[in-house]
Amino acid sequence: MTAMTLVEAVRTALARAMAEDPTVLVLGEDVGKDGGVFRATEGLLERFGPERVLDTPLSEALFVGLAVGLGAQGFKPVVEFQFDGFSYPAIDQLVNHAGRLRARTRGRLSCPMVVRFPYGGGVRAPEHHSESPEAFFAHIPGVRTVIPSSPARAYGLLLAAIRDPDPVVFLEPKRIYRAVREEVVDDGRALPLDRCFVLREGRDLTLVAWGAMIPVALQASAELAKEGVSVEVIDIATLKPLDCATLLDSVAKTGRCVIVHEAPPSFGPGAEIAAVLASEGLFSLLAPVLRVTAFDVPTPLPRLEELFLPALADVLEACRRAMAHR
Amino acid sequence: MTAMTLVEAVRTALARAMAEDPTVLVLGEDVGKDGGVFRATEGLLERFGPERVLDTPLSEALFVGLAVGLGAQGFKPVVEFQFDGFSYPAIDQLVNHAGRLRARTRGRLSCPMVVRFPYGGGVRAPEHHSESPEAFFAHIPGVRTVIPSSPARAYGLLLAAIRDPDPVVFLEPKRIYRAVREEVVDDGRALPLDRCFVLREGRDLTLVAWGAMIPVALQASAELAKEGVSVEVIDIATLKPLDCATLLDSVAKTGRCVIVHEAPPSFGPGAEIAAVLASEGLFSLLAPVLRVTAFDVPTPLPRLEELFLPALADVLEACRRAMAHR
Amino acid sequence: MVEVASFRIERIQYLRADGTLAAPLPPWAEDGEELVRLYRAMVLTRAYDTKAVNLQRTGRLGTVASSLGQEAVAVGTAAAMRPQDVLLPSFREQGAMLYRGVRIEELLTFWGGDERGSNWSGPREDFPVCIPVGTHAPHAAGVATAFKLRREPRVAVCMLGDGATSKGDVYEAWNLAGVWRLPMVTVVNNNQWAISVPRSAQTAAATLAQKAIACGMPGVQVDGNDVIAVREVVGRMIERARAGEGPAIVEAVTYRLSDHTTADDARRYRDDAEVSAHWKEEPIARLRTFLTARGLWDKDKEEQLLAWCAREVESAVEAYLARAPAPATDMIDYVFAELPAPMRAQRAELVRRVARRAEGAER
Amino acid sequence: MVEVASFRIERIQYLRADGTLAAPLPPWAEDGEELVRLYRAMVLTRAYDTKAVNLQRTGRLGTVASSLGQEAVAVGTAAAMRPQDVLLPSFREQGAMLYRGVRIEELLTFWGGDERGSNWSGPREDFPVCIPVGTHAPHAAGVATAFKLRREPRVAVCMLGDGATSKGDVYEAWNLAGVWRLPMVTVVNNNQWAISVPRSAQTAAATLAQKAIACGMPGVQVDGNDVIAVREVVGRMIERARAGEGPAIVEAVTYRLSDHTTADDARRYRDDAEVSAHWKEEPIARLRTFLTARGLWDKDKEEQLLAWCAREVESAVEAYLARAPAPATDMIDYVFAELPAPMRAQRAELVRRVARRAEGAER
Ligand SMILES: Cc1ncc(C[n+]2csc(CCOP(=O)(O)OP(=O)(O)O)c2C)c(N)n1
Ligand SMILES: Cc1ncc(C[n+]2csc(CCOP(=O)(O)OP(=O)(O)O)c2C)c(N)n1
Ligand SMILES: [Mg+2]
Ligand SMILES: [Mg+2]
Repeated sequence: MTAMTLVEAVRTALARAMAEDPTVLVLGEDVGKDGGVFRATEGLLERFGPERVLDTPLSEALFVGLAVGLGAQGFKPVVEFQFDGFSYPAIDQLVNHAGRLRARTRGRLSCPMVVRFPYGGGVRAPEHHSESPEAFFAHIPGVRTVIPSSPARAYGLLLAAIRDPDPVVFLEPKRIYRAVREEVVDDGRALPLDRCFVLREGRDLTLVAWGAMIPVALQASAELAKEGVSVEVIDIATLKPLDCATLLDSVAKTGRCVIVHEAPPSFGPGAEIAAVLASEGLFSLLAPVLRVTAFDVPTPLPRLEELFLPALADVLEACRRAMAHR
Repeated sequence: MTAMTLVEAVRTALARAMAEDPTVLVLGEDVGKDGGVFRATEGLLERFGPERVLDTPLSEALFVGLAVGLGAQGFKPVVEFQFDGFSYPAIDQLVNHAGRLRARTRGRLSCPMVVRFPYGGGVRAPEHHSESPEAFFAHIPGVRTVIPSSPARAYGLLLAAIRDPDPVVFLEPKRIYRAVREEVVDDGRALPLDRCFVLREGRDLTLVAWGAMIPVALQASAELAKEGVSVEVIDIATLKPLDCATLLDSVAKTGRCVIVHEAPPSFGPGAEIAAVLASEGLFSLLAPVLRVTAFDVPTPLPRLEELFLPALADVLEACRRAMAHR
Repeated sequence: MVEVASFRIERIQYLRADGTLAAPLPPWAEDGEELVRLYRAMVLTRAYDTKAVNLQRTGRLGTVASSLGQEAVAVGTAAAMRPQDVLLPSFREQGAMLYRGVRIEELLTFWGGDERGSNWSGPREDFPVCIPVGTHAPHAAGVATAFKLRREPRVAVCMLGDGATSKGDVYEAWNLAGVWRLPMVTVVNNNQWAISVPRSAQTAAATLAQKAIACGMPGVQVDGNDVIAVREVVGRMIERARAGEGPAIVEAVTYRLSDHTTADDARRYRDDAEVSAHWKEEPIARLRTFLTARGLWDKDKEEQLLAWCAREVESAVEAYLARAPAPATDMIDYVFAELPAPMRAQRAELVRRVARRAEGAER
Repeated sequence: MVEVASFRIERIQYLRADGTLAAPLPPWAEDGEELVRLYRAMVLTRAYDTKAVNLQRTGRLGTVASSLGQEAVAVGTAAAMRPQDVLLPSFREQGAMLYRGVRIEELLTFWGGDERGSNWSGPREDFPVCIPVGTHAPHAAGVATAFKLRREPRVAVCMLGDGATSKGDVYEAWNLAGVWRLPMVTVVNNNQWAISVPRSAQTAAATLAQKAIACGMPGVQVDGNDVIAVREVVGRMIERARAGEGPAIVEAVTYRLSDHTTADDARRYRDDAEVSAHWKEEPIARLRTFLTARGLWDKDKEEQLLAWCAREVESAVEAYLARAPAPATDMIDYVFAELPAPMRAQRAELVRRVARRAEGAER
């Protein structure tokens, strides 16, 4: 049992997966000697050698396709895209190949893989280094989208993603890569995919978030507790396929839901959650389903970024607005 | 005034735009002599010459970037992607450049362009030729997503898209390219962007659709009228930015909403519409907001495609289910 | 000013268009049976293509891309491969797929719009047809990386067209193959057209083979209507790759005698005269002339072969047409190894949709 | 076997690392003032870079990418351009941007995290810094297409790194430039590293210049630490393109003496010894030696120049730091030419968010 940051937990899970399964490979830009720009793969080259940890040329359009070939041949490639803003070339291969190789060949071939990358804002990084593109990935059939929000969940979910026989996109909230340390037991125990986690139970309002918005959500729930509002905090964890049952159960109890995410709102990830409530949870709803998000504009450079991203004050405001409906 | 098919209306709008504005260019694969695989650009090469109608090499990752350069230099490129399934490489440049050149330079440079392509299923085409990727495009900041559903709207909206000073993704429902003829006046009158069209007024239920699902929605409304149900049919037309006001007004009146689209449901285009209702229209809702869509799986080959796509029976079923809530 | 690098591109031909020899045959081609095998495979491919186009025209098959006139590229390539190699074909390489053991019935099933066609009994590790142009080049790089990492003497063979050489992902795959010295051979089936775009509008490069120079690997041009040259040169490059000497590109120069697909009308953009001229170079007649001159072939054999091909194709068509449709739920059940719990509701909805439509149809 | 094409790649150098001449100077370089101008520009670039790194270290600037040791590539390229040409820089070409008239204050504003920095007063048609590697090559092709269609004697100059040459979109843009004969010159700033990935792991191609062969255009290698060679060869290619003779690639071989960016620690992956060795080849000392030998430069001039650079940079820093922040609503107001009606609500929410946060801060 060691106190780890989220990025250390990622690294620990990678090492564990590589140690237990010789078919697991790590690929990407600067994942070798450099250990990845965030050091998520630090030490892996030394430990597993250059045939398990492969620095690629600078060719993002290639990565997922390369993984399709490797996956079809029985490897489990874990591909790192360096930043969110450089992940878009992945979409073509994910939609057209990774997500359908199994279906297309009726099971003859498949391509397990994990596509991981740091995402999200709040680190005052240059352009294209602070994006939240999860909605693009979550709309792709045949592909899972998973986002951890704590060291322990990073460890458990990444292990699960690597062991899963199908493609998983794994987004790591870079803003909290090193924000906190948490005890993580490196026992090889995976967490379940396709399930949301209820981090805190509550009666009055369901606060839904993921990634770096989870600490904000937890803080909000603590604040609201002082006002006598009992908030249930749900970490989505697996965005797609979405665990609607947990969400609906929660809202059936609370009657109110506020969704927090860093991505722009329109056709964004929160829309699906709201849509599920509007169809299957409508009659539990006492208050409008509110989304606290960024805006439908390109992520601004750091000077204005803080106002682009949702923060505690905005979450509190939305929760109070929801609570105004009795 | 001529009776035109939708694809003829597209062609007529292209010709009109090219005639009235010498900076309008048409680019893409096989748009020249061949006139485009659907003949949307037929005759343009002969009329406007090879400096206005340019056959490109087979390089989709290039197209939008090429248009960014042309747009920044004062041209208005209209780029054709041959099919929906080959449009994904556009996303990188749309997100990272086209949608932000103006914002990034605070107005110094901009890049008007139209990215058009045939989309959707129902024509028994080979793999990758029957996809509905509109949600990917609609999530991109700084970019409009527009979808016509009739010859007249194709004409008016495409003209508007070309005249618009910012990037527009224009998806053309190939299934109804030649389904009907409609009188279209080639008078250069554009239709407004950023506005939904109420095609049919109704009191009991709002049926929302776009593209090739509009004829299905209209048919459903006719069927339901026979059952005494008064259906308001809304053609979304501009998916992003979404005209929430028209939607909310309608649902304020009807209290019920069914959304029909060909794309997979999860994190799909219908989610945003449902989400808007769940937040701003909640207290008008008498019934769950239902989505009638494809499934979260890759578009199957033609033999199973019909069951993948929503059809009249499914729309009717959903509408009746919504009407069961009084 | 110092010269720091220099390169040359060669073109290889054995069999001239008139069926005479341009160069001494490679040793393997002295075996008459081997040549006859290539010939038969090309003729079968043409018979299949002809039938497929026909089935499409009569509404019993979806859009198909004929390989008329290009049979030597597909057959020569497949013949150069070993069974343990992996083929990654584009949508026009049925000749190679058939040669490697995919059955005609399976091809028809796929092009008839049924995924079961790609779950073939033959070369289980071969990739399915790739329809988005060139997107399978990265897969080939991945397969080749797997071989290299496992130290298996196997080669990934990627087939793509002249148009595909303009694609960035193809270039990225080639560049990786070069720098990782992957056992990956790409056969560029240069049929001179990408739908309506002629080779000359695709790139200013004098040859497509020279694209290899950008990626630090050998590039060779062969007469793609000469099945002996294709088999020989592709084979040489495959064995070189197998020996750990890295990837290569073979540009096979041929000509698309057919429309692009059954959805295309090539007369819109190219002259009949051009097509007729190229009929004089097509690979089957050329090899037949040669075989006949060598005493390896005659009219009788030709008739027997054509009859055999017709039977093969016909019985495959029958089997294809007779096959019961797949259950609709297959579209969901094969997406993931196991149905994710959140998708159960969708599966149930699909089952209801099937029932609903059936009901609707009854009424 | 016939040879169907052959190619050679040359490398050009005028000024050796020790400041002596390797070849007779091109005519323009006989003009001492011109050489001094290049020298001054390189020194100013280095002064700017040094300051920028410093500002970052002290928390007054965001991540920046120094061009230490690569100044000749940027300055030589910009000097070879005409004002009406359009520069499309990567994130490490501040030397070229400054030379073309972007102000230091504007650069700082951008790297300080404020979009107003890219709305510069100087070369209004030049593109902003491109951070996603190589994605501006397609833009350059677009700009060049615009020039060609309007028959303007202008050239689009794209600058990118060795790592960028592995990108498919770069290749696609080059291939298009080749076949459309676009007035587009790409300067590959080969500083031998892409973060931690050395040039040798980027591609098996012996030179990066030879990537041009794949696209049917000339490729030349120059000593990128020799500003005379860069200015001369890039200039030749630009004028060639201007004259309608099509695109070219110039590979400028230099070395990244600094960390990749201020967020990087290069000692993790490369030897100090390698870096020290390359310090002997850096472009500024080399030209200074040459100028001094020619009697064009001396200690006094050097001191004056350094003092001037310091003042330029300092006053720019002051202006940068003093600038009032932009209103938050700028993030919405500049996205579209006109705010779309459906976005008014979001703008209002942003205004409320600003107020809410201010409130929160007060409490
Ligand atoms: C990525 C992509 N873009 C466009 C298409 C549409 N399309 C199908 S085949 C083709 C031309 C392909 O030309 P080439 O690579 O020469 O192969 P050929 O058809 O000649 O065998 C095009 C543009 C596609 N299938 N994939
Ligand atoms: C598309 C993309 N992928 C990854 C990155 C992260 N990144 C920034 S610079 C860089 C290396 C670039 O190397 P090179 O092209 O040689 O330019 P240099 O930094 O050496 O000037 C990488 C991988 C990026 N900016 N863009
Ligand atoms: Mg071709
Ligand atoms: Mg570099």
